[in-house]
Amino acid sequence: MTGRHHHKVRDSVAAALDGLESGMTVMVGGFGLCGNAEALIRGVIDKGVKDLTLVSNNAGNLGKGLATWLRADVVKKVICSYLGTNEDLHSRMASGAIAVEVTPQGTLAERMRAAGAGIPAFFTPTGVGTVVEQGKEKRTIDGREYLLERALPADFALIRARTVDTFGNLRFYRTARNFSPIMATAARTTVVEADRLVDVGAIDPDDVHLSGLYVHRVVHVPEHEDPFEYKTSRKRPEGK
Amino acid sequence: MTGRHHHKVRDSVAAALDGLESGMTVMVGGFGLCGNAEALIRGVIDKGVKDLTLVSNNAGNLGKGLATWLRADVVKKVICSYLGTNEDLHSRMASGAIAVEVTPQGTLAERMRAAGAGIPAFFTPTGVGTVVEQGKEKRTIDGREYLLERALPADFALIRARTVDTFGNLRFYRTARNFSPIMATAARTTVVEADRLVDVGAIDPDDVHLSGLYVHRVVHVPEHEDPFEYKTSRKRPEGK
Amino acid sequence: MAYSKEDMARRAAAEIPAGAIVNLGIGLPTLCADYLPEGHAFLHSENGLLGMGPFPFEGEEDPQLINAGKQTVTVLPGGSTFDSAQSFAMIRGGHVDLAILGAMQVSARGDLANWAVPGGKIMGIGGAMDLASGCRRVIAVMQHATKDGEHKLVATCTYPLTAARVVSRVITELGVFDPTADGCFKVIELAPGVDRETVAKLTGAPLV
Amino acid sequence: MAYSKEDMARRAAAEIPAGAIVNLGIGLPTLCADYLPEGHAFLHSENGLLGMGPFPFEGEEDPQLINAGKQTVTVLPGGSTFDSAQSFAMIRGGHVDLAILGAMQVSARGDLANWAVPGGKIMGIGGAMDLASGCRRVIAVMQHATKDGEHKLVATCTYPLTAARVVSRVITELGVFDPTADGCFKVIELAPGVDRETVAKLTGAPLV
Repeated sequence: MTGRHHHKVRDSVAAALDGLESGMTVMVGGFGLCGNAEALIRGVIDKGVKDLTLVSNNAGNLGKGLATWLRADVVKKVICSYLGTNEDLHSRMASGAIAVEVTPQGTLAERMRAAGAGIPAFFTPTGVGTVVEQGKEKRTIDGREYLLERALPADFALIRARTVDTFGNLRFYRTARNFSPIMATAARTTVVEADRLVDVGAIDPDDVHLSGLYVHRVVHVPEHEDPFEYKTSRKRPEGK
Repeated sequence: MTGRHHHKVRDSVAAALDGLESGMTVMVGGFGLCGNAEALIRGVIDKGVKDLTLVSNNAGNLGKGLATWLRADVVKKVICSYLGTNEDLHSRMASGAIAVEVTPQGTLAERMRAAGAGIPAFFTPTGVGTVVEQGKEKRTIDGREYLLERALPADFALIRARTVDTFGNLRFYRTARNFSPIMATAARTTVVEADRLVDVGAIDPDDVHLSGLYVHRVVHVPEHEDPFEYKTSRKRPEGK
Repeated sequence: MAYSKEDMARRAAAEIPAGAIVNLGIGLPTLCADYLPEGHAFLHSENGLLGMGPFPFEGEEDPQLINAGKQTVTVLPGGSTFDSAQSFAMIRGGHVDLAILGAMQVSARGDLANWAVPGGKIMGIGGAMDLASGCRRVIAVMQHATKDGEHKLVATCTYPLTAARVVSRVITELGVFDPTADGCFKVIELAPGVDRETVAKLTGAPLV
Repeated sequence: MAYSKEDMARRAAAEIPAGAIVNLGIGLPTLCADYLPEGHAFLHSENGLLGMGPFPFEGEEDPQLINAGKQTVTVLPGGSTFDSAQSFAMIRGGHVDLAILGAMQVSARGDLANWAVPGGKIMGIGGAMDLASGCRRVIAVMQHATKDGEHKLVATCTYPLTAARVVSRVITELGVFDPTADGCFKVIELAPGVDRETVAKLTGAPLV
């Protein structure tokens, strides 16, 4: 019997990260550098924990975001979908300093959603006939082949949201949403870094993106760097 | 190769129901009488189809909503979670006129979500040790028993939403949302009865409850009966 | 003297810790809400609502804002609405701390039967099985025996099961009893004026 | 004369029917968007966006509004945002009509290899396998052969597969070719000034 939904707002990042320990599995929201919980990411380094299993789509890039965890030697294993130009991860993967498990992005997302929804395993066509099927049960259902994929839970989820009320109801902004809501459902303890903190009642019930039921701690962080990963643009036509 | 997302707004219920034929599987949104697509429900009766397999949490009540389908002899089978006081369904189930498959409500919802998400089957603890496990694969995963449940797709989904843009982006109102969004994902053709029809751009991208990607036809129906199923209230205290 | 329905609801409400997410079943469990201090806990309704408030004032009923029993309700500040898949993901994923449910039979090992009577009209399963197997803790609130004196707290359920070994506490008009792994009901408390012998007679499994 | 990159993108864009939901892979496929009439189709980006618009005007870039290649983009009226599970449910559930993807190898039976080079640095899978196995139709846009003349349209892929038997059409600088069930590439059209013999030499499976 627990009552974890009382007084969620913490007055510091350190307080919000209480109980996050070496060796834990930690999910961190964001797609590359987009939608990162920047203060919580820094806070984990400041805490000095080690040997985390990090679940993140990209584990940072350009030395920023979660790449700072790689440099600070916080991580022993990464579960991700894409390394791309993340040289900090490439070099540590090559040297064996960090184990990397690469998963299709949709399977990564669905495994989190399954963990949050009480589904221990589900069938998916993604990865059939590829290296992804190694070690997995394969089954033909209605004439198509599928792999059995397992739920992926975590000890902590560290995410960021645009507007957060004191119960932890969340609203995200544009594509900064990405994995954050499903990570929140998959973790035993979900910590939210709030761009804006509002009173309960400020968000209409129909406007909540993710219910505070999935949120355990909130810390208000009004300022963010929000670095560009690839800043692309076009010239404004004359007269527009 | 299909391009089904062009010109979705239909000018009549009949046009919106084009292609809905006898013998099809049809999902209809609503929780009891709450959130019913009233005009589409009437439209199916007017169309004169027969032998539908109806997927609905309750299949109507008090002679209203989908109970009108039962009375009009439109349905040969119902997949639902709860009959309750729906005497129209009880009597036809008892006489054998309609086959009834009763499913746990969460399993019903998850089977729709799975159909929409390309998951042919998933494991769930709900129903283990009960009549629900009959005929289903049972498996122990990490020390707990689970049943394998199958996706539940449909030919048509008939749902209602509060605010709909011409691309079919949907916003629902309060608990009128219920099964409607997931039914939309599970059906080959999704028809939406819109309380309010607005231009694209009127709904902010972050305020869309269900993307128009899942919607194929929209019909504007501004007036609804919205009957109460159980109207409960309390007296207002003096001076409030 | 036994507990009244109101006493039972109050006693069940006392099981709800501050800051808990709670689902109250249809019927007597719904009354628990009347005994919760404001802001103490957060009520989940499986048709797609968290932060459910009391019945609306007369004249303010909204047919599109209902609970799982299809009664008109309200939503409190901080509430949220969601679809049925999300609602049951909350339940099945273990995010609802406590379910307080009605019961027809509970076994001494915690099996719950609350959805069908053998040979009776099938009302359906609704959310009963999901709540019973998904919520972190399940409390049953029920009459201790039938009007004819038949046991409802039993050694083995004879009614169709809702879920096996899920009930951690039973609250009846005679007191509070915990199913145990060794098949006895542990007496936690007796209602005022109720003696152990009376309870033993009306219970289909040993008391400890 | 062979197709230029722009020609290839224009040719691929011509495969997009009005009212289609389309996902454009990173690189050359992204250019297709430049050849679509306004409102013709709806671009899906797997990081959680439908209704993706062109790059923003200079000075209006928003680091929190990006595509799957992490480039800053815009959202058109009628667009919507959603989380990654929802985004891949769209893909895996068959709701995306068409994926136009880059490729390293495509076999004559439609196998796709586009995520890893044997012995090369592992860049990751990203959304490639989901798109290839989930979208209703998959078109590959690629160079016909390597700079050294090695085949990329092959009888059997030697690179790690992304998905088996999913590519229905290949667009290269030499023309348009359809994989077939019997293991040949069907010539749909040849780029201006390209003859069949040239293509045959540069293709690792029979042409029909």
